[in-house]
Amino acid sequence: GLIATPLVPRPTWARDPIAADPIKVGVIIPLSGGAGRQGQDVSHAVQSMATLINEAGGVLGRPVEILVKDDESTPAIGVAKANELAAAGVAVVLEGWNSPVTLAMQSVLARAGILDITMISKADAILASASNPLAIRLNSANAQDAAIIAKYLGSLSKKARIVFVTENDAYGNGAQQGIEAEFKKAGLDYTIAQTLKFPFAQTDFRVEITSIRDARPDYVISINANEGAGLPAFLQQYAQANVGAPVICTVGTVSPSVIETAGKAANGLHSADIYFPQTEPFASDPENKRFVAQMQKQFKAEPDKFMALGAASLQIWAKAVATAGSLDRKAVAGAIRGQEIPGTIFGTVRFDASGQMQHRHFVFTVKDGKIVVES
Amino acid sequence: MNVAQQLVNGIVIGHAYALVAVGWTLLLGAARLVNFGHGQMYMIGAFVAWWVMAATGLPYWLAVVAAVLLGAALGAVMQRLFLRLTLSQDLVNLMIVTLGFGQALEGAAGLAFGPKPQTLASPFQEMSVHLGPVWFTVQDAILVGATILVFALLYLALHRSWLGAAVRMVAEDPRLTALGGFKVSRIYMGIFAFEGAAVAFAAALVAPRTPILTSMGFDQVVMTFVVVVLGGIGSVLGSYVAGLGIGLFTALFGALVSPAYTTAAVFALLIAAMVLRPGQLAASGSFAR
Amino acid sequence: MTHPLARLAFAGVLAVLGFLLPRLLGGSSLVYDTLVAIAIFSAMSYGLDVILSDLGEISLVHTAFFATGAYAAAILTVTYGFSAWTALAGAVLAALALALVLGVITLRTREFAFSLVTYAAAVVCMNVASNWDFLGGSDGIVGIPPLDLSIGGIELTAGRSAEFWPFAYLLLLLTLYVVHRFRRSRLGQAALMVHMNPRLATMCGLDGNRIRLQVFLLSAVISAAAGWLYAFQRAYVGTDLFDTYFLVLMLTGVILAGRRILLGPLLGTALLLSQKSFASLGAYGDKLVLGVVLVGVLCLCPKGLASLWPRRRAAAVTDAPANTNPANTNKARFPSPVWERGQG
Amino acid sequence: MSARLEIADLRVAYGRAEAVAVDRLVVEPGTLSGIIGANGAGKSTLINAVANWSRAEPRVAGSVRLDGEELTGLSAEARVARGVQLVPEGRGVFLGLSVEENLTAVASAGSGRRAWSVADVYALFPRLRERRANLAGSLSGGERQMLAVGRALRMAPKLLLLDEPSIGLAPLLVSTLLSTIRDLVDDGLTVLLVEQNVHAAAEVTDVLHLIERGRLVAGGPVAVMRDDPRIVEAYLGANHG
Amino acid sequence: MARLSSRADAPVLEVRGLTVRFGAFQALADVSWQVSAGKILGIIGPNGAGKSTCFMAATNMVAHTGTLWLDGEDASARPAHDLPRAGLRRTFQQNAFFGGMTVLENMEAALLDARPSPLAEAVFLPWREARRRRTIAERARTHLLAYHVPESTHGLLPGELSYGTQRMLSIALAAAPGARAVLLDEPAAGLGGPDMIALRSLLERMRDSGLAVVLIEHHMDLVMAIADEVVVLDLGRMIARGRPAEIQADARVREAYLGRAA
Ligand SMILES: Nc1ncnc2c1ncn2[C@@H]1O[C@H](COP(=O)(O)OP(=O)(O)OP(=O)(O)O)[C@@H](O)[C@H]1O
Ligand SMILES: Nc1ncnc2c1ncn2[C@@H]1O[C@H](COP(=O)(O)OP(=O)(O)OP(=O)(O)O)[C@@H](O)[C@H]1O
Ligand SMILES: [Mg+2]
Ligand SMILES: [Mg+2]
Repeated sequence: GLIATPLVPRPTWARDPIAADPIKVGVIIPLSGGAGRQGQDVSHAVQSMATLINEAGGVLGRPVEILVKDDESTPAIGVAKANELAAAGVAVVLEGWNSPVTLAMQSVLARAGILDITMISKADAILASASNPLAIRLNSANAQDAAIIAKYLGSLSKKARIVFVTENDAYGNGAQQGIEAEFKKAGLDYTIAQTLKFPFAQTDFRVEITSIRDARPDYVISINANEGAGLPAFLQQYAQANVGAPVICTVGTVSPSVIETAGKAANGLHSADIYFPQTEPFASDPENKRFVAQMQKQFKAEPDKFMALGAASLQIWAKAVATAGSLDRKAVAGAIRGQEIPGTIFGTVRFDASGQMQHRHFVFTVKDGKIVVES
Repeated sequence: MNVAQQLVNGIVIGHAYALVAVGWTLLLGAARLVNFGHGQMYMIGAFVAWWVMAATGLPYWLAVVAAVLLGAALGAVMQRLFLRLTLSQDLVNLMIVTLGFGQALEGAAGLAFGPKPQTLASPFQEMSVHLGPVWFTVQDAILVGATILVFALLYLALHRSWLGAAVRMVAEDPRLTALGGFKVSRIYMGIFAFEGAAVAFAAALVAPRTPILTSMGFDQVVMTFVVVVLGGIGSVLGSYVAGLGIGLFTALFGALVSPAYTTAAVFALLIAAMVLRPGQLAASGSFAR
Repeated sequence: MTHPLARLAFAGVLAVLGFLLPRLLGGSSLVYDTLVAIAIFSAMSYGLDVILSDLGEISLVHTAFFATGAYAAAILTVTYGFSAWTALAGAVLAALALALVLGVITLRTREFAFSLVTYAAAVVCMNVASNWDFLGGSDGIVGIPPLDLSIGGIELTAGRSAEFWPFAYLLLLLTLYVVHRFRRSRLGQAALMVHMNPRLATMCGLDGNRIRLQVFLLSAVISAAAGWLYAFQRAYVGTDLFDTYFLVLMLTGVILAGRRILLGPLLGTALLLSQKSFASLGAYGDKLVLGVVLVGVLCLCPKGLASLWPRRRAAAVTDAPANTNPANTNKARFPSPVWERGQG
Repeated sequence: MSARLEIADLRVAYGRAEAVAVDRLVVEPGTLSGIIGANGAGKSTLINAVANWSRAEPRVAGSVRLDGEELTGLSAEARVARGVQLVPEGRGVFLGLSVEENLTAVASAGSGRRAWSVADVYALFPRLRERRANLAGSLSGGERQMLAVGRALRMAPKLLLLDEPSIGLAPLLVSTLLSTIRDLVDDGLTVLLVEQNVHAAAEVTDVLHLIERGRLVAGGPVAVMRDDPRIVEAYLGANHG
Repeated sequence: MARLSSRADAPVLEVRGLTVRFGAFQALADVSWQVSAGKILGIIGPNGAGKSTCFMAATNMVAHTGTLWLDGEDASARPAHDLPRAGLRRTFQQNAFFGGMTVLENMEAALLDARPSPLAEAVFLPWREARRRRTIAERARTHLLAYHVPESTHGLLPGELSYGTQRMLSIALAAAPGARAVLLDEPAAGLGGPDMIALRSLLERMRDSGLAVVLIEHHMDLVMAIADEVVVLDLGRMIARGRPAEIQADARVREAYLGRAA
């Protein structure tokens, strides 16, 4: 009996393809769980950008329709959602908050012949994977990030005791290695007083903070991408323990939501990032201004870096389609990888041959709960 | 290494583990129920306290009371739902039903509170005490005091009154207990409500330290699991000692080796303990002994 | 339908219909994707089913066997360039080795102590996987090639879901067959005996520990085979394979329809995954529904949904040993005295 | 004055199978009534139904009155509080509690009834005093049986239901136990006793009921029943062999 | 009545110097007995005398000292699960079954000489497995009927049986074909009237079919009627041993155990 039971209704997408006039764009990102809040923000940003694109006449004369799916930060679900979107006939999938989810979806999308643009996930393997020879990623890579941290520290002092507080996974360990390599390259004579590794999900850092106090560092480098809980918790507990040494957070980990959750404990930290809506060169950029205004209008929100990456990925894809003159995966990827694309909310952007977008980093500090860009 | 400070850390962490575990310990000992929904109940406790403060502006301590009351109510709901399975001691199904209960709680909390991280703001979390080389927050001190109090009260209740024997009787044979003139469902009701109230109380005291998320359930209480088992299943005193021990282990292992592997080390320790004395751990409730 | 040949014919027809199912459902790629996932994940669940239904224990370490199969496939094909067949052999051997070690350690305990210690084992396994570079660390292993099982001149390859279907379906059928035969074999009978009354089983000449270990090994192999195919289907393995997601899926699949029903886990898994694919209410809604369904099913009909069907026969296996029998209840409740554990 | 126990139209079924159908059974205060019958006749089912207690989940219909008060609908513990005390077949003690704890851990008896003290129980079964600190789980079969009866007496029953209390007891103890029960009855306790050992039962009971396939087929003063051919042939005869 | 066990027919089962301690408590001290094929040995004694413990020790299910001889071979070191294969089977004082299996399945499970196919055969030679299964079911059925477990109960779970039928079932399980020595722990407990008669004839049949039977019982009529030899335990020690008539006449036994009932 079971197999004969028609559990599955006739799917709606099996309708006549002629009716599908809009171009479907898939977005896969966590909408629930620890990263759910940021994921929702990103999906809003993509939608704002779709509105802007459609108002300007769409892509190849057709409107863009956004289909958002929740990967629940779980690769297996991400894969299922990628399959759903493939079946729905999307032209491109914009995805990725967690690297494992991106890595799992890549091959499925590639086999289905669908262009796959990674918005945020950072793992190096994403661009190196044989599963997806046409990989494209917008968020900055660890290597790019390391240089700016080293440069910034170098500008502060040439000799210092450093403590690393590093999440113990591929991202964290890779980032620390990168930073240490940059120190060497820049000839900085730093003592790594201690490296404290912790599991990603950790939220109680009193043991680490005690060790930090003991080590009497001049600077503490935090490599903690757990924006939802871990990083704000660390900042709060660190502030409370009165350790004193300034905290430098790795690039892109301090989103406005972290500052909001950490409250006044975030004051005084240093970090760097690639996008600030109200700072030059973005503040006066007409594309960015349109985007910020649209976000304000549609979602009453000020975009952060993640949202900008989400919106930009749609925008860049749209421009590449226009350049390529078709939706063909290879052609569109060819119009992005190794190319320069002007007129995005990041200004004119350049992709290297591996599909990685190049960024300019800005160092900032937090004062009174506000981001103050330093350089 | 600042030994004194790490010991203080260990003591605080350990008491948090013990307090989070106490309800589960009793539940496991008395109803032989492994509550996989414990983490989600912790999460609900924290969120209820937060919501009371955020929505009504009541002070922290009233929010704690509210969380405890709701926790007890949640426990009571569990008892109603699980009564039949508990009476027939269908242990496999019981374990899985708690898993489902936890999922339902997490789903409901997600729908109600959304994915945004929140902060349960206790005024005592802001107050620090610096004593020579060591420091801790007033919240920490309250946590330790409250834990000792809860354990002492439970210990007395189980050892100095008929409750202890009643709990061991339902643990062994709920049906036969009825012939001793006890209303079994009421004893269960007390145990489940205690579990709910205790974990909510623990959440309200422990959660101010970190941001809270509706998805945090299992991560936050994973160590509790070890405490409950290592303490000797169902043993109140045992779980206090185990909690404290694991807390100290966490602090010292974190300071001397690496916090990254603390969880794995503790679980490996657990496996070793179970392999070395499986009979002990499988033992039925050792209340009053 | 008592004649064995008639039953065989019925099973055959069912098998053929099952194979044609995706086409009957429209043959779209989403249907194929969902059905492939159902086939693989229910094969995985059967590994746990054997432990849960026949041995009466809840193993929480079964994700590790699933992961072992997948990791073995990934490492052997990506790192060492072996064929998929070799990878299958490797997956089975690796799972056997792991199950042997874990079994010797964990099977000394029973009931919830067993569940707790297997959970601990799963945590340790996951930690090892995410910290060991050989296993790809926390990023996992990418670039698993498409499945290629060609023998000699016969080309057997699969990349996309529709191509995977025959393989996944065959794996499922094989699993079903093995589980079915297992339940009729000496080992299957012994497993039930050891589960229901260890002391009496000893007096029927069974070495409880050995039987439990053998069943554990069998179940590990089943889950590992599913993991092996999953690795090729997803082309990526990572530490998420140890996640509670798979664990909950397995447990729910097994429990939902009822224990010791051959098609139970398949039905349960199919129900769950179809809901997720075709009637999802969002992550939170799905969790709520799953939880409510689990609680509802187990509290209202503890023997699973299938118990709502007219009863097949008296021997529906419950876990609680028939409680009218005091001797049996003792066994379920008490620290086993020395003599219950035997002396070997 | 009403009877201590009055059963009317009692029907008990497991699933679809009816195990007991008793139209009327009366137990007068201060008497010792015995129920005898073959294996599977429904003796246990019947007296369990009086206490509304079972390990299985039988369906029970009909009326059970204690001193004229209708008990139908009351839970087992409510009946215990009113003085109906059952010592179930097989096992009536908590193996995980010590002997002494088994005796002390009972809810306080209803008002107006004299409960046995622990010392009274020890006086009745000296063997238990010797093993007072042991877990009941380590007792021999017979010792457990003594403990179960002692435990029941601690609850000050008005009506004591004993399901084969002599199972597993040594002959000496069987006669001790039965004569003790007789003494208790002479002191005013009312007892309904299920007993396979018809020989022994006939020595102490006032009234005997014979149950066959769930129905009471004969009943009356023990002197009369002793000569009932159905009983002589099937029960008393056997023990002479 | 049969002869006393003579030196001529070698004992099937023999225990020498069984001693068991539970912590400081000596439950059994230096107990020896033996039983030959076609004989019934009765073990009697007050409650807590150590009779059941004696069975536990004789089946290597509890730590003990002393030796166990099966068919003249030293079996003391063999693990408990090895003994049934050598023909030593037992029942438990409290009924023990495979609670979730039907009565028939219980019996099938207890058949040691006819067991289901090994896994490999079940997988690769399913038809042979099916044939075997039919044979096993048939044998189980016949065996149950021979032990007074009526056909109507074969499809029930053991928990659904009345106590008396449960006892018969547990005897049937222990006396499955292949058994040479059967240890019965109070088989008559809870039996009465016609069932007692049935049990007695059953025991006699077991004896006549060549089984060596060891019987723990409190029903003196039964023991005295059918035992060839009786061992009396008290406080863990063997206080008497002999033919039923001798035992009944023994003053110490009367005092310790039989009381006026004798
Ligand atoms: N849990 C149960 N489920 C189904 N049937 C049952 C159950 N318990 C008892 N029965 C049936 O009810 C009938 C009466 O059983 P009961 O135990 O009352 O007999 P009894 O007279 O006490 O016998 P015994 O002297 O052997 O204890 C029997 O036919 C038995 O098979
Ligand atoms: N596991 C144990 N730990 C401690 N004492 C035990 C244990 N098992 C049995 N005993 C004690 O050993 C003694 C002998 O027990 P055993 O069960 O052999 O008695 P028995 O002769 O079979 O009595 P009965 O006729 O009442 O069944 C008893 O006093 C009992 O309390
Ligand atoms: Mg009965
Ligand atoms: Mg005994």
